[in-house]
Amino acid sequence: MTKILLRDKLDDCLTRWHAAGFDVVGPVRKNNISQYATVKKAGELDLGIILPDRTLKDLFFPQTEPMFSYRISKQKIDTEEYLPPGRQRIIFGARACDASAMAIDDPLFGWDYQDTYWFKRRNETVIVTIACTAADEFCMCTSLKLAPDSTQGSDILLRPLGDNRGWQVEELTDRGREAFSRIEALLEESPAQTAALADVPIKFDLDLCREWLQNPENFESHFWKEISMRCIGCGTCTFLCPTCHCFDFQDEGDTYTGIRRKNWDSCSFALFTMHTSGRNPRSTQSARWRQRIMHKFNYFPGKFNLNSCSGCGRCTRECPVDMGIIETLQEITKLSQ
Amino acid sequence: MSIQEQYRKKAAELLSSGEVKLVIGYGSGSTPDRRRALFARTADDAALFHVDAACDANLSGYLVNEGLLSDKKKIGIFLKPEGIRSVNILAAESQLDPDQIVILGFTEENGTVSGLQGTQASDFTSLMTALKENRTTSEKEQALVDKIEAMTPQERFAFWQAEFEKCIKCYACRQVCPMCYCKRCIVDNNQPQWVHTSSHTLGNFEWNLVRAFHLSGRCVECGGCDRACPVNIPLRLINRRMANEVLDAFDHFSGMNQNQEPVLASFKKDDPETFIL
Amino acid sequence: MTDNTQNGRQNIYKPAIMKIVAKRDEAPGVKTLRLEFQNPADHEQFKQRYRTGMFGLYGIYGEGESTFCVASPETRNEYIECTFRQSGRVTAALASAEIGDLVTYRGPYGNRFPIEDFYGKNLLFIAGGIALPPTRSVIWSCLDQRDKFGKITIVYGARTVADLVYKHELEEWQNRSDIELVLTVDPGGESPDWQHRIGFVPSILEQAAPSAENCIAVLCGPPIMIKFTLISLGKLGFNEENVYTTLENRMKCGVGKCGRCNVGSVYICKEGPVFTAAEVSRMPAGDL
Amino acid sequence: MSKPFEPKIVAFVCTYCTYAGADLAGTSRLKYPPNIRMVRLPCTGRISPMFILKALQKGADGVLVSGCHPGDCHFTHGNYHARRRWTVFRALLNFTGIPLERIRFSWISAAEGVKFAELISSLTEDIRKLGPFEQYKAMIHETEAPVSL
Repeated sequence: MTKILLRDKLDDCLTRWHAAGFDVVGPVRKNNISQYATVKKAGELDLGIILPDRTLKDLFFPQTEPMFSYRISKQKIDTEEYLPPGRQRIIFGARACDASAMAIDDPLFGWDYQDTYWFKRRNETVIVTIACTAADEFCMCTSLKLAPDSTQGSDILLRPLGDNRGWQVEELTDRGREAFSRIEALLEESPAQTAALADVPIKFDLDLCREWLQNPENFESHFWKEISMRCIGCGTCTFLCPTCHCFDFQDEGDTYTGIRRKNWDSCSFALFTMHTSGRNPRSTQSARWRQRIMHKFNYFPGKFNLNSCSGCGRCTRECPVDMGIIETLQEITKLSQ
Repeated sequence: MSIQEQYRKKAAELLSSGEVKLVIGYGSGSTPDRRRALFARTADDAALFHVDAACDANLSGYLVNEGLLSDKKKIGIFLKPEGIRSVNILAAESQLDPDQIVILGFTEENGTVSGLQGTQASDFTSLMTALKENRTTSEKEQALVDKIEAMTPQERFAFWQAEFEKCIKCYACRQVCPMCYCKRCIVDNNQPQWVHTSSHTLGNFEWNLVRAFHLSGRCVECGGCDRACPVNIPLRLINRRMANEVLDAFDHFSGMNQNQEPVLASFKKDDPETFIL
Repeated sequence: MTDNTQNGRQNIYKPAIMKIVAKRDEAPGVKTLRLEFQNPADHEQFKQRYRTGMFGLYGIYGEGESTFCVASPETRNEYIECTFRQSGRVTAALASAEIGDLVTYRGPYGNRFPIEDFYGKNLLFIAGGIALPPTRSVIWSCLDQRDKFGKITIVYGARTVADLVYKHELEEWQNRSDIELVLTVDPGGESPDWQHRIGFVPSILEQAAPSAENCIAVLCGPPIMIKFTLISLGKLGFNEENVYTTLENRMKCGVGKCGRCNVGSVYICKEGPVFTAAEVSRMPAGDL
Repeated sequence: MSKPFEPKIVAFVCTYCTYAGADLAGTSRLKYPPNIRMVRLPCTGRISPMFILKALQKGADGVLVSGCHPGDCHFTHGNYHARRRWTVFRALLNFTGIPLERIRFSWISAAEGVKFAELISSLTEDIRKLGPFEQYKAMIHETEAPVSL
């Protein structure tokens, strides 16, 4: 016997969660794009989307956010902090790759210094993941040793039932249990047959790739130039990556009043590392692509014991010139065989 | 022999004879319906080229990659008419020497591709004239432009606000555009910071206006920005509207030939000025 | 709240406010500001945490933040001195700020020179141009406890005589009998009354030929100077483990999050900016 | 009671003509509304569309760009270039929904003090009628607001 959440009870769940003070966020298709957005009714959710165009990162680390405002007078500077509003949120219908990505970035944002903006939102959010029963040709979670039903980063995992009536509930964390206790009465206890998970073939050999990347000889390999010739240096892959976390600070305003903002930035941009003197440590696009791959699959795992990639495949899916992690790691796998 | 085979052979000849050092064309992509840029350096590589309806990218932007043409050697490139127009503009703006470019031209209509006669940008003058005369790139697109123009200013503003709100400032539109070759884009200049770099709606609005303005009279409507946009902003509509404007006001059709004066760097004494008080 | 890992701040991106109490022109386009904390708690945190070698992010609201070293030594932590060349938006704003104006400061961040490990050893300081400030912080830290070290040699070079920074301190060091100061300017950069050496730092260093025996070298300068000076130090018999240098990259956060100072597996802002030459040689040269 | 709406209008003007025209209006004791903030530039050819965007970004309700009549440019043809630029930029603003009543262009010579005063009066009146540029101001306001996410 397992706990079951029926699809037709979803509206009631939302009502109870709203009543308990939770905002409910889920995959929504609107204005020609799909993303995780706040919903009032279950009908607004589009749970059939294989993977939203935009990532879960948006909800914890938005593309631009004001950090604080300043007001300068002759003798003092007044500042006001803009911390995220203290609202409890339930993300209903996250994908396992997106949820994993949040857990991947936790150590980075908490490495000695805690990023207030990230952790405040992390601590106020319950992630309810729905295991995938469908995947497209760019999905690659299995290649990253994750799966359509990975639990990393999730508070609740829902497994779709074979008859599509609802989901089998797996409570993973106390935060998840607490949120689901609010809808306890709406859950059923019954035997259930879960639907088959999406079949995501393994696309490259991660261990071989890591080994190849760790070999200092390969750092200057001609491979990097060849593989990145097409790269146009836009930020699509980084901005649509759930784990890419690089950012920039920008002051907006005038001499006396204004706001300091935290904005996404991308290692693909030439200006990212450019010194004021004009010197640029990563002056070519191939060096920048190498950095992206090295950082994700060599440096980051070396530091935090996690790959900075959860296999969502958006980098390849959305790349304007059809590049991406899949192709690069496939080529590296070939090189190291 | 199909166009694809003819062109593979042609590219292989160019490479094996040493006439060009490189041919930029289309290879197979990560899915059957995708084509991606392929850089062929040997005759063998040329066998991997595709020429079909899925070849949608305007590859001319790669020509201005730093140092690619600095050795004065020639480069072959697969281009559709829009791409040839881009090469003309790049030549007119002194970004490249058109004599270094060997064009493998082709055109696509209703899913079938056909070859274009000529190898130099200057060989396509009559094609350009014909394009200007029958400017009917897409009636569907013009219909959308007309629909927006029929709105009230408030509705138009709201329409674009909703679109630009989605922008994430990844600059894919800029990076993919052959006309956006500036080493440092205006939005990357911070002394002064003319437009916001943050991607809030205002910053996005400003960025998209600046981009569209800088492409006015230069855009060849290849649609690259529109296809590149990961958040599906209909950028082609703005570009289309601006192309209409320069055509109507100044009889300017961008990329006609390599000596064409940039529309905003030239003038006529009798240019229209009905709006000036 | 005084959580040490957070630098005493709940929001790690929020800077402290400091007042400019002195301003000095060092060389064309190069200025030194002396700053004092406005909030005693911020000052207390700084005193507890600051060790020579660490850096900070100095800024002006409305313009942004810019990273430079703390040029004053840990033995003089009542204030912060920073020396910078005016080159971008933030440094332009800092350069035009007047005494009494308020600026922002975040830090101190990064690692430190292990000065206790230098006790009892001879010290060789080598700096080029605007890279004297980070070296100067170590120099004063050592001079303020002079008896703990052996012979101290300073080799300092700049493009021209005008480009030498801290001219008043150079004079002071020149007159001290417990320091050997070797000054040089690049050929063509000398003035008619220039009494010191002419030549590039690496070759002048080889001429001065300080002994590598029981000696620690601290080397700061532009990348090209570092590259050739390391070769010269090798010729003089210095072991890479005994050569310290500082790396600089563009930084925004200073705390290992924003990603831009990452070289190889190292975040310069957290694991640097102080490295031994041995550590630097293990980094991917192509990204330095 | 709230104060009646007073539009903020930024004028980018050429120093050789419109600015002198404004001077003439002043010395002739012609009256015109104080809603205008003038920015003097060496030529209309120097007036970048960026200026217009910046004015809007800083909360202007209207923008005026004004320079020498065609043929009168101090630099021989700066205003011809400007004219093309505005034609194009105006079309872009129109297409993106920025009401053209708010963005005006004029030729005013050093001798046309009266024209200057009249134009400023009618422009101010027009924009007063239109009211504040709420749609743009809402976007500006959003950038100044605390996070909602």
